[in-house]
Amino acid sequence: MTTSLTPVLQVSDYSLAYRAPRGKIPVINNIDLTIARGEILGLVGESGSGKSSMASAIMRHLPGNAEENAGSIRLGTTDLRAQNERAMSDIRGRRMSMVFQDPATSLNPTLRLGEQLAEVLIRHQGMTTAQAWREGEARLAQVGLKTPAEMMRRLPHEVSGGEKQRVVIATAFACNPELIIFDEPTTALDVITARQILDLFAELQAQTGVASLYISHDLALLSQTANRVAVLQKGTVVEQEETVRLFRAPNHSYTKALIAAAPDPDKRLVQPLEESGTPLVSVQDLSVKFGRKSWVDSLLRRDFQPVVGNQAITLDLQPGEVLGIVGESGSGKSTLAKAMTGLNRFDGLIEFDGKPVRGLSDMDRGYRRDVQIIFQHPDASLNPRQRISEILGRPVRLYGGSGNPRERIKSMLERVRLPAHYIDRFPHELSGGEKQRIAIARAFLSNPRLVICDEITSALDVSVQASVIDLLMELHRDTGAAYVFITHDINLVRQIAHRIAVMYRGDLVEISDAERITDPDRADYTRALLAAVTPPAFTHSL
Amino acid sequence: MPFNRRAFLGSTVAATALAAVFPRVSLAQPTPEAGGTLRVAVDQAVSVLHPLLTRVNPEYLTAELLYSGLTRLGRDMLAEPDLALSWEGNEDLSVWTFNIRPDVTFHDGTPCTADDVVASFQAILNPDLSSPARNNVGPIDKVEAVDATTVRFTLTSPYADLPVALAYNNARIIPASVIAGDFDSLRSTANGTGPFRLVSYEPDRMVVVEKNPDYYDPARPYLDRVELHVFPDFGAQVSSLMAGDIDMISTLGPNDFLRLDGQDGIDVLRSESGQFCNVNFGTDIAPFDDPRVRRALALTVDRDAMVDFMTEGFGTKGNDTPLNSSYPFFKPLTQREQNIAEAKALLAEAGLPDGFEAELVASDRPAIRTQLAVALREMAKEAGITINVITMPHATYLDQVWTKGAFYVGFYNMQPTPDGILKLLFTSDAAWNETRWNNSDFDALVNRARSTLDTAERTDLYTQAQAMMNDEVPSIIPAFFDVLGAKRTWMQGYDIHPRASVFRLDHAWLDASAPTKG
Amino acid sequence: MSASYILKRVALTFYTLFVVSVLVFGITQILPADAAVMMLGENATPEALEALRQQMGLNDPVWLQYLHWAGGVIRWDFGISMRTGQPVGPALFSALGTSLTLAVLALALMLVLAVPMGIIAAVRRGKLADLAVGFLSYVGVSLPEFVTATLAVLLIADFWGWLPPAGYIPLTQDFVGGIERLILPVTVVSVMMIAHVSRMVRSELVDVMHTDYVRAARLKGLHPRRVLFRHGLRNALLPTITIVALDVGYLLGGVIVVEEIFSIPGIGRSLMSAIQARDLPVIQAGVMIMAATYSIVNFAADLMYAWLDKRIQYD
Amino acid sequence: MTDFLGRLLRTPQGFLGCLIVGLIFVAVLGGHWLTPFGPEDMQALARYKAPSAEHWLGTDQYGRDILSRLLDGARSTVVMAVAATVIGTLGGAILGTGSAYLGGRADEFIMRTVDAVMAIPSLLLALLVVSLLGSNSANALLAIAIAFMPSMARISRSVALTVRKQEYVSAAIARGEGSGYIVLREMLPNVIAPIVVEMTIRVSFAVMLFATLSFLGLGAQPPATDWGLMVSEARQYLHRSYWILLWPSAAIALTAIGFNLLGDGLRDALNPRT
Repeated sequence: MTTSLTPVLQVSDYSLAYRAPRGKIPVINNIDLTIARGEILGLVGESGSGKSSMASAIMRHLPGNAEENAGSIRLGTTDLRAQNERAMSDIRGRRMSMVFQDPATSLNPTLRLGEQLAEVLIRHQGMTTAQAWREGEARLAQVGLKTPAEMMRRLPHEVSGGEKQRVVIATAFACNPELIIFDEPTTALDVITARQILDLFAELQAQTGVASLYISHDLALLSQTANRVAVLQKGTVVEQEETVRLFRAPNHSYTKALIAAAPDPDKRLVQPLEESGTPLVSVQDLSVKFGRKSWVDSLLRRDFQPVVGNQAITLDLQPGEVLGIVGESGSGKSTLAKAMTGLNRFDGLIEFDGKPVRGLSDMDRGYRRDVQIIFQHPDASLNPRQRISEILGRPVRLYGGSGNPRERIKSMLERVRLPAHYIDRFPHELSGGEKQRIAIARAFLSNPRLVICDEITSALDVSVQASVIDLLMELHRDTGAAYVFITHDINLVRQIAHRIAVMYRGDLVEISDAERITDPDRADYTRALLAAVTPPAFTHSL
Repeated sequence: MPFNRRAFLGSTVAATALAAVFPRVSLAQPTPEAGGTLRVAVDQAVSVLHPLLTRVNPEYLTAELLYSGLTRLGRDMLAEPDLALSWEGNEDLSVWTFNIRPDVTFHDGTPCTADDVVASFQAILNPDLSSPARNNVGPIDKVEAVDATTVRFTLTSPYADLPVALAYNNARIIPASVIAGDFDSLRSTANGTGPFRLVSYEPDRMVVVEKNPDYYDPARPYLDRVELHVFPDFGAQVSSLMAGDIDMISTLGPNDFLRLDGQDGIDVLRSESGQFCNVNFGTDIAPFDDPRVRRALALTVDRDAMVDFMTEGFGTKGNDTPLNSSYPFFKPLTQREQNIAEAKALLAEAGLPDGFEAELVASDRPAIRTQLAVALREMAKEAGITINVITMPHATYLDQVWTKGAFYVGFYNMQPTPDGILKLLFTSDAAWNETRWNNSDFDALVNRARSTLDTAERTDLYTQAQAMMNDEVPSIIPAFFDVLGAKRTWMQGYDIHPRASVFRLDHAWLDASAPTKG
Repeated sequence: MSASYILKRVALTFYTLFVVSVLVFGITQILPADAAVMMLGENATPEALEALRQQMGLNDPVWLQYLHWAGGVIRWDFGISMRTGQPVGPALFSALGTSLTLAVLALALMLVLAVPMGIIAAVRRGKLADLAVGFLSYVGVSLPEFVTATLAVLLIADFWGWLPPAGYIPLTQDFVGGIERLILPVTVVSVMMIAHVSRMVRSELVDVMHTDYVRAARLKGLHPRRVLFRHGLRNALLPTITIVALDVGYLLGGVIVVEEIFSIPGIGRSLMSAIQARDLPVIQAGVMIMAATYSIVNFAADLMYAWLDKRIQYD
Repeated sequence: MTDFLGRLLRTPQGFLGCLIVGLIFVAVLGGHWLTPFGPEDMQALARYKAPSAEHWLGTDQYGRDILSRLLDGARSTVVMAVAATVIGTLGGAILGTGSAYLGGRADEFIMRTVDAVMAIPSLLLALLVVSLLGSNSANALLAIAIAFMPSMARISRSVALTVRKQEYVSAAIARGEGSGYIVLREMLPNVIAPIVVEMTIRVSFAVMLFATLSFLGLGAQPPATDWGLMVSEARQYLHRSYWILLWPSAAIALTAIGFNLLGDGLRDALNPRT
């Protein structure tokens, strides 16, 4: 008998729920999944759709309050649900293994990378430590790490995120398992690194022909990596299809919605900007440096080099313009935003509407009112102990304006498409998307002329993200406020920005018109960045 | 009639000399066996080693082991020979002559002569040293050496008790050379003529002494070694005695006494004493400047209850005078009892019909002071007197309240003589004039008594003095404490001394059953 | 470990001692007691007192007195005890030795018991063992030393007579006797730390066992024992180092009480009698020594932590 | 608030804690009226009585009714402990949050100094302060408050720092709010909760610290009914009648346990951990 007949993984009619103080919470409902050898099944779904629970269920690593139905989970011919813990621990890591979302947290901070790789080989291949370390080096070389021997000896905090994830992958492949579960393996990584990891994955997948369950929230990404895609909505698979077919002719409305929600650079959401002579803001070689010289440095006669957040940034912003800023984490996008809103000290000059601003002291009430910022995490940017009324009441009270405050707040709530009675709620009574709308409302209550959006959609699900963007664009049309839109999602920014600024390690690489970003004469880094971006699904699926 | 007096003195000397050889006249006294290490528990640190500056019992004990005085105090409160073999006073008791033992040597081998005695007393009397003995050794004007073995004391006024006074704990004989030389060396080293020699000295932990082979009495001491272990916690020292870790407890509380009483292998020791805890009035501060107020308060005291509360019954009722039957020349007055009605009447007379409020200060050591204060507080309530008890650390008390305050608790060891205690606390020229009573008639009585030899006459004088105190109440003395101690049965030749600060361990010995024997 | 890190910690330690010295000196200056009276006692004549004050420089301005004293301390001269007239240094350091014996044994006992208790509680979370440990630790942290000590002496020493009730024998002099007398004090003084640390270990371990990397380790199919000890415990114990070091301050406090009750001639008792007798030089030196001990222990702990966990040494 | 209480009572610690602390406060508030005898009335004939129908917990060395003294002492003991903790916490919190808000060198200086003070064991610090001010309950209270301040400053600072980093604070700054509003309305409400937890647990330390001070003769003074003092006074009568010592010791332990439990309960209720 050949394994090719029996699928590597077969989940049939499987349901899962969690017991909670207030009754049962269903997580997965009667799911059927099969993955054959060499096949990649993509599992897509938004947060709370139960995709991670599915992974845990397959790995048989469920919390104590989990309740399963009779459904079966088989790995090859073995019924995983029949295995006891000890038997499972022989299967885990040997016959099936897992790659996690964030390599930073999935590696033990105090153990050498080598040990964390070798321990699997020792456990499952019965190698001696020496053998395991030698084998380990080979594996690290295999995942494209230049200096494997040295890597083995390093501690997690001594290597980059990409390198960490390569080690994790090497560990997953270490025992040539039949099945590997990839749980959003690139989400925590920068665009370019993510691309490299994806390539590595494809390569290893091809070599080993391992069956893969690839969990992601990113349809576009799956459209490239998976052979088949299962769409998961609230614990139910609404559609499961060959990738190409799924994208060409989605049947289920939810699938359609997801595809529609994925940003498409060619669908411009912002109308062209009518040129006005004088810029609203002009930033002139603005730099931000962190840290201060400590007495120890002077004692040891070390010259002290501060951490550079921004290096002499210069850029203009027209009234009503939407400027996108893209770049990896640590490229200084947010630092710039913080500087412009007086959250960071800075050297250099910001000219706002002709008025020079050289430091915090120059940021008068007027400036504060005109320049508003919206943060990435709505649940962190809304004070958990204040009601919406107070949260939104502040700008009103602070910047004045006509009309009864409470009425103004209510009308603003309606403008951000939230029911007026939310005014007396606490943030924790709202969903993520609703919270972000409140944050937006707070920013616009002062009729700002410049709104800085710092990654405001990256914490949201695709569909929510889309609606928030719509709202943002609508407000842009109505108020004519200029935006600085900071994101790492290049597809999105190409949709909504007039111009795009690319930043790298604190430097401003270049600024180009959104339409011209793809031109061949762009800077190398820009081109690298765009190359790394997964083009949206359907352009791919002709 | 000079002859009579001679005879009297002669007889005292004889008697005391005898007493020295047989410390306790008792039949069935087994003969002492030499050897062994005696482990004594003391309740406070031996902070001061300097024999002229010691202040508390453990220090007195240490000094007694290492040094000798001219005389020492018998359990009968009479003077016994120590370095002085015999003594004699002149007609009017203003000049005394002491004959020193020949060929006594200090621990370092140098001989101890009259010169050392003279030097020692000059040191004691030197105000710069501020030795407690200075106020207690009697009205000495000058000390001189008649010859190598004879010392003559010339007094400023006649003083019958000199031989006893010279037995005072601080009146120790030290080498003239040390006094002239490095006097402070006595703070950390010792060189005396005592029965034991210093081995090691750790103030907060233990003091170790060993037998002095050249002691003037070839028979004693019997012990090879004595260790003083410092136990700040009473419970601990009692437990250790029961566990056999120590052989003797120098000072014991009533409750621990009850706990040890009847335990096999343990003898509890008890002796009636003139030790008392009192409530002092600043007789120069209102309202206590009015004798009626003082007497009123005295009348609120239920003395039987006091004896219970303070001593658990191991004591005797006090009559607001510092003397009791354990002192010589004592004759009891009619006992004052609680009488609230009379107290109230007196207060009314004194213009305080609704009583008054006062703050009673008690130092935190020993705890008995607070107990007295708290008990008095409750008793005084009945007469409408509100007392707020203020407890403070002993050091602060000495610094701020003692001899200055208006209303505070005192605590005193029994003194060797009635004169001793009266001159220490209550006469106008008292060393520690706590009450500022300053009653000249009273002073006169005490002074006459100290120059009188005739027992009956003296007794009469002291009784008058007592009556005066009992009437004016410069201080409430509600109860006297028995002194309590305990020892293992294997320790012998020791009994507790009414004075509480005298130990005579050179007579103590361990029988074969003692763990440290051999 | 970076040189600058060590340098920073050393400097910090010295700064600590400086602050403590100022504090202690300040307090002792205001103490309501006349040093001269303390030394000469109630019988002193005014002249004698004044002479002594002059000689002791008690009439100098405070800052000058501080400089004299601090200078002395730096030259390892802690002055003369007012109570005993002995030099303070030697006496206190021998006392410190005694206390350290007590403290070190207590620490050892604590580690031997607390860590396993914590582990068991964490592993059998919610089970009987966990509840038992939890209960014990609650009782443990809620009993003041003097109560535990009294009960211990009452039962173990007096009632059953298993151990000597009090006293101290240097281990060098009589090892068995010394240990016998140390068992009770050591146990009493370590009870509260055992309770505290076992709880810490438990909660730390519980947290660590919920981290991604432990989950990852499990999903690698590693043996549960390896997951617990190699991946979990190691990281759980790191913070415990700091906690234990901080508890040393508490331990030193407990030593004061225990030494008083068990009549152990340690630094705690020297301090108590010094405080009661207003023996300023001893108080000053004693507090300095205790603070020094504490900061040295914490210094060592920080270095150890930095050495074990390479991440945190640049903070 | 109600749902918070619900969560608190659902945790076993929270439930027990509330129960015990509740009982204690009944004693604190009503103790005065509940006492069957005057806490200081001496009965020369009823000394060292074992627990009986008349004297439920027996009588002490002066024939005073122990139950009455316990009830009466609840007020002084517990209120003192709570007060000391609150004062210490407030002092520490102000120091810590202030330091965190100032940041930079000022913060460094303050915190280093606080660390330095922490090098003196809190019991010892309390001892020094008491012997400095004179030994009575009021000073003991102050001493403990002072002894608590450094560690509370440390804790509240770290809490304040985490809050300071929150984006809603950044938002307020960017909005141009005054520091007054930021500290009081944005930061404080979020800082308080964890500090309250710590405070509750510290009350139990305070109770024990008080007891220990009294035991060493530096806390409350006779004839006060402070529990710690009762224990230390009772020690010398231990072998005559152990219950004089037993009851107050038990009371101290129970109180400490109660506040410990309550504190842990609050912590779990405030941030429910997995």
